[in-house]
Amino acid sequence: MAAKTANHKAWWLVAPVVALVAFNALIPMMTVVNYSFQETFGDNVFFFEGFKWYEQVLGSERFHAALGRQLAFTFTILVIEIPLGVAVALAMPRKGIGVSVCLVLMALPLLIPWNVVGAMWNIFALPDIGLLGRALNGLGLAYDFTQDPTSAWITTIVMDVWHWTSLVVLLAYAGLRSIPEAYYQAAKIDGASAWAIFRHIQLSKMKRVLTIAVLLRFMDSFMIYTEPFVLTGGGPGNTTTFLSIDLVKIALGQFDLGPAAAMSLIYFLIVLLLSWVFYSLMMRNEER
Amino acid sequence: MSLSWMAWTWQTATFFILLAMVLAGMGLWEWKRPGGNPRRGIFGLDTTRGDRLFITLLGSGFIALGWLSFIGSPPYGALVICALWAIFVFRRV
Amino acid sequence: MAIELRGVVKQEGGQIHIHETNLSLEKNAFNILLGTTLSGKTTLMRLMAGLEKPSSGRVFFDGRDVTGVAVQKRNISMVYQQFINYPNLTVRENIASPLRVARVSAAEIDRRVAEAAELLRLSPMLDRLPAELSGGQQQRAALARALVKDSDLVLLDEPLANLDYKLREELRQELPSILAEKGAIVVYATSEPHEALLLGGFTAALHEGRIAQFGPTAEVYRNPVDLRTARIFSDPPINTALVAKKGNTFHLNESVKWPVNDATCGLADGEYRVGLRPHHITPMRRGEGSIEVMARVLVTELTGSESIVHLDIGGHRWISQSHGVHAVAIGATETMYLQTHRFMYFESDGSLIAA
Amino acid sequence: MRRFKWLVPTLYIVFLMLPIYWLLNMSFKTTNEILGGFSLLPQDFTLENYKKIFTDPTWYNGYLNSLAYVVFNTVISVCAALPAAYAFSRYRFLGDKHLFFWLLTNRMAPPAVFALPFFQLYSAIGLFDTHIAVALAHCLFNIPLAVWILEGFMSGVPKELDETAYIDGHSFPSFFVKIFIPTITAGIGVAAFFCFMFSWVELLLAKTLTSVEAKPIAATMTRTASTSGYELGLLAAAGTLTIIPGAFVIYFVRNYIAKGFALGRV
Amino acid sequence: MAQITLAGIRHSYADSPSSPSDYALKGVDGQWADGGAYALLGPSGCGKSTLLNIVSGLLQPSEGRILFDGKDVTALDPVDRHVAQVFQFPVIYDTMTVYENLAFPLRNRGMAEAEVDARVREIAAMLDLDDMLERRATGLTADGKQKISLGRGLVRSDVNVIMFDEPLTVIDPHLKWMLRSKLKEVHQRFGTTMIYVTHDQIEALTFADRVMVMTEGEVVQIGTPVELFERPQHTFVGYFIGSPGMNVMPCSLFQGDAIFDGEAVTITEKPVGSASGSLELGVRPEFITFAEDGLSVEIVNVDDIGRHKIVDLRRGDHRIKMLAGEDDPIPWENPRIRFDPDHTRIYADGRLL
Repeated sequence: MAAKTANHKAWWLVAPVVALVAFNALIPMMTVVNYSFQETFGDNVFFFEGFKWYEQVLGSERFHAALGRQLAFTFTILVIEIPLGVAVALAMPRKGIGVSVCLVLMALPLLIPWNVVGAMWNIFALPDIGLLGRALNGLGLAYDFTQDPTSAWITTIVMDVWHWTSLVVLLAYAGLRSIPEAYYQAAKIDGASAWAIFRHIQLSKMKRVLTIAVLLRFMDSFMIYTEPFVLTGGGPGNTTTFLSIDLVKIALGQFDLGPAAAMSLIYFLIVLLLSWVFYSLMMRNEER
Repeated sequence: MSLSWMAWTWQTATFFILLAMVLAGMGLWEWKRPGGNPRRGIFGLDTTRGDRLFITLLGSGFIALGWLSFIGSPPYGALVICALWAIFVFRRV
Repeated sequence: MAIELRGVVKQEGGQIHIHETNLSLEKNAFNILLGTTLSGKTTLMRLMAGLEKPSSGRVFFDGRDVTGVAVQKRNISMVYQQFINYPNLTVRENIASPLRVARVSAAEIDRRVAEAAELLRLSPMLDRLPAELSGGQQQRAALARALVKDSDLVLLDEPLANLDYKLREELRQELPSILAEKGAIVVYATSEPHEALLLGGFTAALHEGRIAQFGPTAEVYRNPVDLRTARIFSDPPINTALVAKKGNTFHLNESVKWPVNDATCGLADGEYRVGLRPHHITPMRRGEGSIEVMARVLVTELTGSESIVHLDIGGHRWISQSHGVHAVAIGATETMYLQTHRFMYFESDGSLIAA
Repeated sequence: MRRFKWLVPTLYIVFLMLPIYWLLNMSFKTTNEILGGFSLLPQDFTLENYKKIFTDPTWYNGYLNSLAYVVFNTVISVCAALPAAYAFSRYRFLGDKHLFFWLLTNRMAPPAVFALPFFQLYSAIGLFDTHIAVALAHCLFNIPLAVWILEGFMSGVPKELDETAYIDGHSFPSFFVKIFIPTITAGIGVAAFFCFMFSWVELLLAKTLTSVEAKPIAATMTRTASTSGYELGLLAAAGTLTIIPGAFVIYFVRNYIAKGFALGRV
Repeated sequence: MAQITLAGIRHSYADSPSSPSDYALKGVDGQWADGGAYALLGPSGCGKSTLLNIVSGLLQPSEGRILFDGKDVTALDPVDRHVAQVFQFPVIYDTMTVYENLAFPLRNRGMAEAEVDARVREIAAMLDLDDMLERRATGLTADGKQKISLGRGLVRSDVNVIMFDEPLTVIDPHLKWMLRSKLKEVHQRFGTTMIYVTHDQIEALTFADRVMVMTEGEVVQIGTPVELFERPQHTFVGYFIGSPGMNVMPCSLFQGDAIFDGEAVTITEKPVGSASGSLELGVRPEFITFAEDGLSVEIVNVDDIGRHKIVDLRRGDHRIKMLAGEDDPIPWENPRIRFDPDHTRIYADGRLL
């Protein structure tokens, strides 16, 4: 492909986007930064507190616990969703009516409002009236996500897998479809095994879309709030209280705006760092 | 339209103004004397001037957080480390 | 009418794409830019079109400085190597597009589109979409769009490169006459020497962003100013070797030698690089200047009408191209004839000193 | 092994459909039946729940509100993203890569805490509780996504097409509207789908920025759940209805996803 | 290595083909001897790539059989047919180095590492890839990538046949020359059966010992380059091979001689068989010469293309092309031409009489 031409006037073309996003991003971001250095007792009266909240948050047990839970959750769902999504995409039909049917049905969970997802899984998993809960208990398993932390964790993870794996499938499928037929033909003739085809052709050509899929899932799962909140309310106890749920508890429940703001910014920095490292690593491999 | 809800203090305002000035300065620098193609630094990353600024800022954020969690405020020491970090990044990365 | 480049340089990101170039192209003749990929043909065309601005130097059209003038305001057409058509418009609308923009009346558009379609044999498929056409038809549609407009400058960037061999041959034959009627300056880029020769006109031989030579095509072919041009303009590649001049004789090696002629008798003794085109090595004696050499056959390629034989002549790997079928066994030693009066002699820096 | 390949997507789809089936099942039951016992099919089939939603303005207005801001947001996002994506796909300019990365970082801020400044910001400019407020706020994460998708598609279009149009005499706006946009309809379809999807499913910002006039259906549901106890049947029916617009949208863009999506450099 | 036999191959991409036009291949028979260099030549869409894919096993023919050494392989996978194929656009494995790319087909077949190494280095040296063996294959130019593709095709020594599907499309003309001779050299050195698909007559004729000319799903002639050039069995072959192609003009027959535009044209090879259908006279530009006595013509144009001149002639409504030597004089005054009787042929409905 020919190189792009240098043209600084292109800024006019991006100006509307920059204006819209900056309006929504910069003003709240600056406000949150301001909060994170201040104490308030309501009525827009603020006192500058320096780095107090940051110190408090960084040293708090609660923060470490929530961060640990969040990392565990994100890691688990990535480990499940990415391979599962790739596997489903690989097994999907390549042409015919099956493609449309698969795509429409698979995309459905993506199009359900997040609180409905939570509510739906709540109804589905309730041990007394839910299909899942009844079925598991019928099999003799002690399952009750409202009481048992393990059950709650598993339910939350399965719900997220149910909700988001399709996004990985869609992206991976699109990536697979863009591989020219000649690659498969060449591999057939070279006598490549199914594994070698996957490793050297499919995976390598899907790398770009998978990078995007991992980034999107990583960022979104780190911010997850509505679905687990509706499903478990963060309980039982605090066992499924992820970062956002915790933040809302602090900010709105206790109205400790300062610590909540400091905590969000720390999280923001962590996500930014991890995304950037991951993105750089993927892109670096691409170029060599 | 009142801006009081944004809870400005002179300290944070200074911080943002400095940040904006750094960005504008970098933009101006690139405009007048383009930095050219990315170079390969000691981490094996291909970075342009802008990338190095980003690495500096992100790194500084974590240096400040680390200082606060292990040594505590006031974080003036962190400021010194950040400056050293910036010099290192712009020279070697 | 003429387009003129004065001291044009194009560089980007520290890399020089076009070295300082002066070139003036007239109308009513095919102007060919000949060179390999990345030799700067496309960049030169884009500079002429105004799609790119020169880093320094100026572009004149009819003596008027058009260096900064937008593409839209220049009356030009361009055809690319890739088949570029508007995918959402029918062939008819594709061809009509430049006229519609110029607000030509509907009746006039209909007439001219029909005419262009007739010329390029597209009439039956005017109502189809480009995606429904074969590659050759798509490229003809692109050509029709370029021709339908009364442009002053027609730029053709390897328009036939992606087409079937035979189709290429046909279009190559039709293009000069179709374009001749337009009275525009025609610039045609190609990487094939054969194509340049068939199209005639004037040729600029390009090498690494420099124009090595510009002149009437046959002239450039017959009298290349240097070895580079000779190389660019030879398919199969020109045979070269170092020879030594001693007194009145040139020595390729101990056994192969030939006497000087009028053009070369004045050269000082010493080493020269010679070039000999493949069709000047033949299996039969042709002309007076031929000398006999013994050659070992390495590879043979027969096309029916021609024989191409790769030979080892005194340690040099040379190619012979001759009419007819000359069946020779691989590994055998054959007698070949070098037409020594066709040798071109080059200085060590590559420039031609005698031919 | 090849013969059983179809099993993977089939099982996966069955897994996806089970909770939806249960939701549907519930929506046809009365609250009493739901709480009374467990059955795979509604024993006492009823459309009451749906009837209530279609007659009660607080319910059906919720749907209309949601649809209004979602459509509005999709239009704004795609329209703003089109020229920007073009710039990213065709030109190099000062800070282009960093700008792109910055756009993407907007997904990284935890919305829970940022909701409060959003509320204050939109109150301050007098847009609180309007459709446009939600539509604008959702631009935060939809515009970067739309830019990214469209940029991929646009890079698949040779830049020679643009040049041909300029040579033909088209000005930039005329080329963009008459030639370029029709060329990348598939990309626009996919981008619109994703914008619709993320705007339709988002709740936190939508709830924060509205109270009565523009209240989205999802918020109506949470309120119902908390105020009138667990009216599970009604909730299930409302939930079922929220799936329908999305199903429509995906049905219309399915071919783009299958074919057009692959053409773009995703 | 094997002898390849095609028996009644028909293929249609439609699910239920009804008319002959639904068929991409309309019944192909043929035989390729062990160790030969063959070409499939035809315009795009003539079915040549389809045929190639049927031979390699990437495609199952709708009807007909393929035999390798008399053994029916129609149902076998490409792997079991032991074939190699090079595609039009370079196929490389981005994850591997150049070396690993070349070694891939060998390693997949469990060849010993020492042997792999020897083989890879030999092929790499032949294709001038030896100095980039350790590099990632991704960053190379199109030329370089296609060389790797070629290398992967050539690296195996146990193959029945190596097939090339327009492999030089993406290559610069100057490199084309080199690579084509390389292939020819490889063939002459290893003697592997090679089948080369192309639309480019020069590539086909210079590469192959025997060429199969195809058009619209049918084979119109199989022959050596010389046969195709000197005795085209079909006017299509006459037109398609040769540059410029054969002159084809309507004629009639009288006592074994052809009558063209009122004048008799002598033919050495008198047509056999009944002359039905529309008759045409075919003569190549190479076999027309200026002569004192002959058909009087008008000279429309002379193109000097270096090695020779292409002379465009007109007689009445008929256009005739002929070639003149580099130094031959052009008789501008009252030009007359003569057709070489040994190479002038009569065609009825396109087929040689």
